[in-house]
Amino acid sequence: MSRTAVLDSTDEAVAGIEDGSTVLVGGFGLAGMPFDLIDALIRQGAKDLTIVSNNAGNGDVGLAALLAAGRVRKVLCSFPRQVDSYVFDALYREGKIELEVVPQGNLAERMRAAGAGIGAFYCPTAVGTPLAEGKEVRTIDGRDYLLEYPIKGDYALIAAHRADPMGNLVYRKTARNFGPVMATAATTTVVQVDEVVPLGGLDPEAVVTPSIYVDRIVPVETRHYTVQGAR
Amino acid sequence: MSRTAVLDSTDEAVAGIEDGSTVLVGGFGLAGMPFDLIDALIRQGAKDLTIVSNNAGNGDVGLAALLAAGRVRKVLCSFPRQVDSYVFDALYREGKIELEVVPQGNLAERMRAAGAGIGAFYCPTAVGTPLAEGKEVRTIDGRDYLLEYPIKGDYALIAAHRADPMGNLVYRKTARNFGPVMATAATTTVVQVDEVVPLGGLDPEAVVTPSIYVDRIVPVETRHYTVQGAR
Amino acid sequence: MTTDTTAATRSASAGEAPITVDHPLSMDEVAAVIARDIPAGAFVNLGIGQPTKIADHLPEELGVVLHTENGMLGMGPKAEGAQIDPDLTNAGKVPVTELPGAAYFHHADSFAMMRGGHLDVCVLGAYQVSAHGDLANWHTGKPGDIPAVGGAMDLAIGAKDVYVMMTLFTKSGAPKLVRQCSYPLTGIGCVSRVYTEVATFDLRPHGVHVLETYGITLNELRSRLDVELL
Amino acid sequence: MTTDTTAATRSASAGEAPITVDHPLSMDEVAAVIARDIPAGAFVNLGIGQPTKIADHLPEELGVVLHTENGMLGMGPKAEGAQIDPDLTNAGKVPVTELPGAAYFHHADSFAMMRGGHLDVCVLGAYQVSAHGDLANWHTGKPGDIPAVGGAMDLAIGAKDVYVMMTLFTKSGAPKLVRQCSYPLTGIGCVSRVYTEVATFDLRPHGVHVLETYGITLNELRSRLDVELL
Repeated sequence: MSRTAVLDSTDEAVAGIEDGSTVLVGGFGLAGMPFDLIDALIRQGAKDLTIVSNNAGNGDVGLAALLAAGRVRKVLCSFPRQVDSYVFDALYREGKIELEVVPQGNLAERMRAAGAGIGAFYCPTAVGTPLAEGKEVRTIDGRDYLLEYPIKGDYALIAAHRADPMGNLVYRKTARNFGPVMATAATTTVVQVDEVVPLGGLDPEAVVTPSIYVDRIVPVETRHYTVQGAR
Repeated sequence: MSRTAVLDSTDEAVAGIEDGSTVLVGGFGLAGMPFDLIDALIRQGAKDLTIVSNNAGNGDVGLAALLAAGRVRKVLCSFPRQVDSYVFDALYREGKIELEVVPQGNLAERMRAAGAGIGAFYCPTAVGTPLAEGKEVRTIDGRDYLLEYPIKGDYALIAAHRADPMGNLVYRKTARNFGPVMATAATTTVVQVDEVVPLGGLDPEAVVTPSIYVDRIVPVETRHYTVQGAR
Repeated sequence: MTTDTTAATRSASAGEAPITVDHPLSMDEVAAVIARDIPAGAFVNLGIGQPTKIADHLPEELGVVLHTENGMLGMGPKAEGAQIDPDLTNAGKVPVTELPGAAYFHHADSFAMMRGGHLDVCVLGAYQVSAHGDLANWHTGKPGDIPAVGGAMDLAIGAKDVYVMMTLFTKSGAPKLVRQCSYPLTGIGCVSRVYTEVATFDLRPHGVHVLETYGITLNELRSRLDVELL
Repeated sequence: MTTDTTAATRSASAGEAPITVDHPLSMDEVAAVIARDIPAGAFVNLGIGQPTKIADHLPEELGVVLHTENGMLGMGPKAEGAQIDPDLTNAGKVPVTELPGAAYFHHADSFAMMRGGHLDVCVLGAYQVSAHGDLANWHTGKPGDIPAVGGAMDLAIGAKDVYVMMTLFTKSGAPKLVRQCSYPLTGIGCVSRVYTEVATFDLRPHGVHVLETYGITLNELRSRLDVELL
């Protein structure tokens, strides 16, 4: 028996998330967004959250709904501004939410560093740009790099396709995106899945997130989103 | 048509490897060792090589045979000394080969950094040990780290299980080991495979090394090794 | 994989004449010009928006493999009707399809691929490009505008060749190929080529080379741009 | 996943009495003692050599998942006969088997797992351990000896708890639990527990605590070791 908990409800899955937590939220736009977990987090009530996610919400659902509920103090993301990011846009213009824009590759690599025990790394992205301000520069072999630090989460909320009862995960197509990286970077990783298959039901060669990174699993009925803007 | 070359012979696969090249050689002990490519490299004749590999050869085959042929100037590895590493041991004691011992995780992560465009990274391994000598130390959040630089190869010689004609790869069990990392870290990646399957024959969700990292593929008859010491 | 460096552009290898037309190109025609210059077998990222049109001009037999930053190689055309799968989109969140030989990977692996210099070409839009290859395409810098960078800075420094696809002038007629960018930078010295509706420019260490013009003379170009043209 | 921290050792949670026997333990018995202290559901790396024996004492229902540095979680027992597959070995290159729920990954991912602090326990052999948890287990430091570190330094700094399994004295009777290591170090302040044939030690910030003794008195231990025992 592995100690990964397979739970019946999303409410159990998000239990214990404290006010002020840093929460890594999977998804690239709507693909891979853990809608059911976010809805449960809204019911759960944790506030003053720092959210790390690629975007800052679309339409009125998922992350956008969490923002609209006033639970988020700060967003670290690469791309807040989208055609349907009106919830974030309004909060930002009213000064009700902090924003840190992080290049997408840095967002991913900084979370990987947190999961991999790397203390910091020199990265070629953003050299000479406004996003380099305040960062240490070092020239290595004639090329300039910026020093980047890990981004660690208290919790990760992600969506995967299938899990086995130990917590091994596989994803579907480009909905994989940030899930596997966030799973490694958080103290507690919570995963909504389309299906829990029996032990032995996943090919060990094709497991994307090994069980060691997964704490709580909850199967959800359907992934009730379509393409962006269509819901 | 992808530009990955699917070749008929291992001799074509190792053509052009220059004297003085740095060659990343896959395998952990015998598992994943590209024996056929190494045999071809011995026939090809390149000398004064720097070899990056986890071990420094076992018995008289593979890497050990390349060493015995006098082609290797220097070895970077984590674990040269084994029960059957007598070829390396003798060369080393005679002062005929240079050795740089690198912790296994650093070997992997430094090659990953080379493949990922990371200029250098701060790593917790080896702090306070003799292998920290000469390395920059930095304290981050109260913990000490050493600065580690990328290891880049001119060539990688690795073994995989199956390839498609574009160069996508899958591996078998723990023979995967260093192959996927080395494929990203070399200018030219050469792969011996058990089988080339038709295009579409690999599950896109289960590809381990995407085609972009692969330059030359050659199918080999059988993997003619058994367990360590048994050949 | 490595692309065929002996044929830097397909037009050269195939012996096609450069496009020299007497009218400015539509952006779709610009897309075709760029497609013509992408080498066979290249691994290419087309960013979001306008440059994604280039894919329509890449014949299948060319074997160009498209990368999308959200974790895929071997991206196919836009999905239509029943093909639409919310789990399969491009970087612009548009539903796309999968070609045989595709591979999926997570975001850290996808950006390692970019930033490690493995992509042959990426094509991006721009607000401005400087004569020495600086790129400004992520932020207007206007007060009140919400900054959003996405993968632009990673692509700018990662691909072996960064092409820009843009109109040469703003709606008010100001040139976008400039001596120094006034917009916030995305990357420095990273652009190698600029494709516009009136000309294609090669940014070389010693200056800006005009490769082709469309409905404009070189003298006219010189008079409207504040950069030295070779 | 997280292990049950309310039951730091299974002996405590199951109410078993500590082993207190009147003879020094065999190394196989030491392995059993360590196995007893591994929490249910833990992710564990058993290094190479002696500590791999611990696996034989872990009941299946405990749900301990074994990690091997060469790229696997869910490693099963040693392979025998027809099970032997040269593509499936442990870190000691010994053929092993695969359990249901296993996963394979490459070396960078395997060491990211270690170094990121995700393993609950690793058990290593040692030449020496110091009272403040310094570990020496990779190199004798003798002239002419070929250094070989493998994954020892990564494991030493990576696992949440590092246990050492060793004899307490060398063949010539010199203690291996020491004030300061004289052998080249593998890691500093990283060992939390030392299991030997005559006693089990808990290395705490304020000193070395003796948890159990086997065929030796505390006074005898004190007289043979140059470290203060609590």
